[in-house]
Amino acid sequence: MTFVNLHIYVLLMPLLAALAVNVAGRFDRRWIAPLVLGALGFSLSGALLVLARVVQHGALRYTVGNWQPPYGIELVVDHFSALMLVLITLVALLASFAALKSVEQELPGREYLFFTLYLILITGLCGLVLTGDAFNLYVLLEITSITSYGLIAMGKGRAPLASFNYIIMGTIGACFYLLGVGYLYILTGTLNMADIARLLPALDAPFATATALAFMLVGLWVKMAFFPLHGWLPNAYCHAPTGAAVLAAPLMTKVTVYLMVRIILSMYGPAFVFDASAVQDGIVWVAAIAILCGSVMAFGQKDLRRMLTYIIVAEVGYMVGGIFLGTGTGMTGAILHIVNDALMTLCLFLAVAAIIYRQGSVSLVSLQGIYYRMPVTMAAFTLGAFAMIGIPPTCGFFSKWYLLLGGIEAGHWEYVIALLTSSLINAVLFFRIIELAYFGALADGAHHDHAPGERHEAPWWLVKPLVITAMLLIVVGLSTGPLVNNVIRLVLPAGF
Amino acid sequence: MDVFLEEIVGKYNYWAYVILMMIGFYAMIGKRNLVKKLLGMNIFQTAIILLFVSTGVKKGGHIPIVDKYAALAGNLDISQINNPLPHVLMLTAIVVGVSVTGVALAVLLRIYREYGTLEEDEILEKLRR
Amino acid sequence: MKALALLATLTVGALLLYGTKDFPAWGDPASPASSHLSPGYIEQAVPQTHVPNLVTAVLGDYRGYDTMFELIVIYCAGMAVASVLWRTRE
Amino acid sequence: MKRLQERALLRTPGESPIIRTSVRLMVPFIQLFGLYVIVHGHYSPGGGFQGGVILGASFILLALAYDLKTSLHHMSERANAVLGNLGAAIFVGVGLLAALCGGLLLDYSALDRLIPLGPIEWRSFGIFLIEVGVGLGVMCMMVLLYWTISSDGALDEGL
Repeated sequence: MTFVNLHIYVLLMPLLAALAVNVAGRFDRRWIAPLVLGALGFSLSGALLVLARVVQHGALRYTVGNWQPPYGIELVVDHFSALMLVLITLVALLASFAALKSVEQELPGREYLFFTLYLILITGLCGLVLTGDAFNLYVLLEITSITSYGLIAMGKGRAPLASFNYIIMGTIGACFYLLGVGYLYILTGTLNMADIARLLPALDAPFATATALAFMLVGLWVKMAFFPLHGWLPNAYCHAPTGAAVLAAPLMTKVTVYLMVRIILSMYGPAFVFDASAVQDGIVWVAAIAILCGSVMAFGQKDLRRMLTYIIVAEVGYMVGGIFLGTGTGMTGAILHIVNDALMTLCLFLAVAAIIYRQGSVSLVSLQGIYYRMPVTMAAFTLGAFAMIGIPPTCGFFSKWYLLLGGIEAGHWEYVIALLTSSLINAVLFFRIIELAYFGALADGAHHDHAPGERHEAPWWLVKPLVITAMLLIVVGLSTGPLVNNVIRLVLPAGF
Repeated sequence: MDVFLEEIVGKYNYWAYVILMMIGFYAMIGKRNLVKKLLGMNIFQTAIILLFVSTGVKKGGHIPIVDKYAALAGNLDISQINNPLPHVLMLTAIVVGVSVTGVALAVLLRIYREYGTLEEDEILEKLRR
Repeated sequence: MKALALLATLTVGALLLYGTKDFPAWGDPASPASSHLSPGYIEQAVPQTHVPNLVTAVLGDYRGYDTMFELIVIYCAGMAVASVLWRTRE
Repeated sequence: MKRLQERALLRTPGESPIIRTSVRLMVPFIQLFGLYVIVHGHYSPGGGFQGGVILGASFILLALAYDLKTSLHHMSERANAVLGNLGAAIFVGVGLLAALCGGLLLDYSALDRLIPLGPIEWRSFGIFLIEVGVGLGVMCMMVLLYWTISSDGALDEGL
């Protein structure tokens, strides 16, 4: 097996497994679990090898079909995409344990369809982080969108309506992105990102390049649910089947943020994007408002899962703001936060999945005294909550620290204040839940017949990945130094 | 004024597509009927497809299917053959459009099964109750 | 709501038209789109792939990676429609 | 009067001997044309997507003129699943095979090491192979989309 094609195998293994699941799982659902776990396990180990090779030997440019890059499609395996590849496969593997169990409960008889879409979604996400071609990016964006439309619409009750809203908003986003690519194609005649980056500085077309950038960014903002365009996200992730939410919530928005960084760094170059300081300041302001609004709206929710979706909106504000600070520290913080936030969100959503598996609801009322029923789940949930608030030594602290430093360095105090306020609101939010979960049963006498001491954990399929994720939060937090020095620093262009 | 008119005449294709796009975009965000939203989405996508295909046109050019032996001998008149790349890209975009429309129709059927209507206001009314 | 939608539509349209200011005229054979990659495809596709239909050559070979995911897109659509609509049959 | 209305409502739109006979006559030719469009994509406008849609249309036409059962009789749900997956698997498989043979992904000329046809001929033939895969996949998915949406997911009645 040659190592040149390793990332291709990482990318295509879930796809092949999806086809196999669709055929084999249709006749016997016992095939599904080994196929899903085997493919994702292979992909994770392959992705780790890819990352190790990139750290050792530097970035790799791969030409599909052995054509010269501007003619053929180019894949870029650099530090950032290798890191994202590991992140995606890791999150997907951990989430798939929970998905396998909860789908069995929620969607009996349709598991093979669910996992076909699930695995193709993972392929799409992996493809997105690898691609170096602007149009290919659009196709993959649509793959991830269509699979998630399907996954979300499989839920009960309001899910189809939420999914339809997502379809309309997602298509607007994708079409705006495609329009931006079209404008760039008319101007430069090429679709390869590196080629566009080479041709853009020499181009005498300031209006059209700016328009193209604006449309691409707005398109991606719709997809990542950046504040004024976030309307579709809470409903979609809240009504989706639990198994789908566990995968989509940690990954979709973060991969879209990755794409934005990719466009800024390797297509336009920071010099062009951060040139108009008024626009840049405006975006940081919007990000600050996004953080505050997300947190405040999370405060008003009565359902844990819905609350978490608003926290995702706030987290997107963190990352977009960090990127548009335009400083090296801010960008480092934002990239680190992509990794950390994916893990934190995964941890919280896995806990939600475990609770839903046992009691079918995560409304705040139903969480009373849950510490006594599901101690391990709630311990992991507490750790995830600490990371979300930003308490050291969990990983959430470190990326917030970088973002704060970046904000102070760039003199964007509104961003710094928003960050601190949001951390405070998060603290109140999560301590309210922890208090309810721990002391709720003692205060409420009516529940005594349903003895609070009776332990009733979710099956290990749900609990073990959760515990591993909670451990990872601390491990990643403690290894922030090597991660930043060996991987993230090398993502940023020289002199940034 | 003359400059403006010249601008329109020289690039009338872009103006036409932008107007089509605006129609589609307005239907997507302004209409309250879900099927109309879906139709607006199709108009929007078609406008983008037209925009792309128009970039491949050369005045006086013909379709990008060439004579194999002339091409092998290297005597092709490049200015007479349209650019094949936008056609390829738009084939992909058309397929994507069909797929999204299919999924959206399926989701609409589910919504209809659930609420018995496709008017957004009526659905929201039912949800509130 | 309608006014807001109209405003957004007009903004988008104005921005798009503003961007066309820098574009080459329609059908210009010297435009970047017709002069950067397209001559390469037109000249090289037949000697390199022996396919006289250039669209097929570019679709199947030069941009085969796109086409692969295009097929996956429509495959996903079929599966998504089935998963959304099929009633559970035990 | 009421009886007439009821009868009109009960009748499916295609229930007319003219339509049924002409559809029965046309379907084989439509399918042949679909195959031609797939296979002749190298030399004329056409290819996997277009041909696949035409092939799918022939089954949809059957469902329109008769009913869904007739269409399902000509292509069963199981055959649809197998062929659709096979189409996707052909494309991905050819691409991966090229990678496993020592080339890069979708580098059909690397398949020359399996069967020596010459690298350029292999590129032409590789395009043909993937077009067949695309045709199969698109045909099945179009039919599946029509079946599912027209019958609201029940796959038994409908138009």
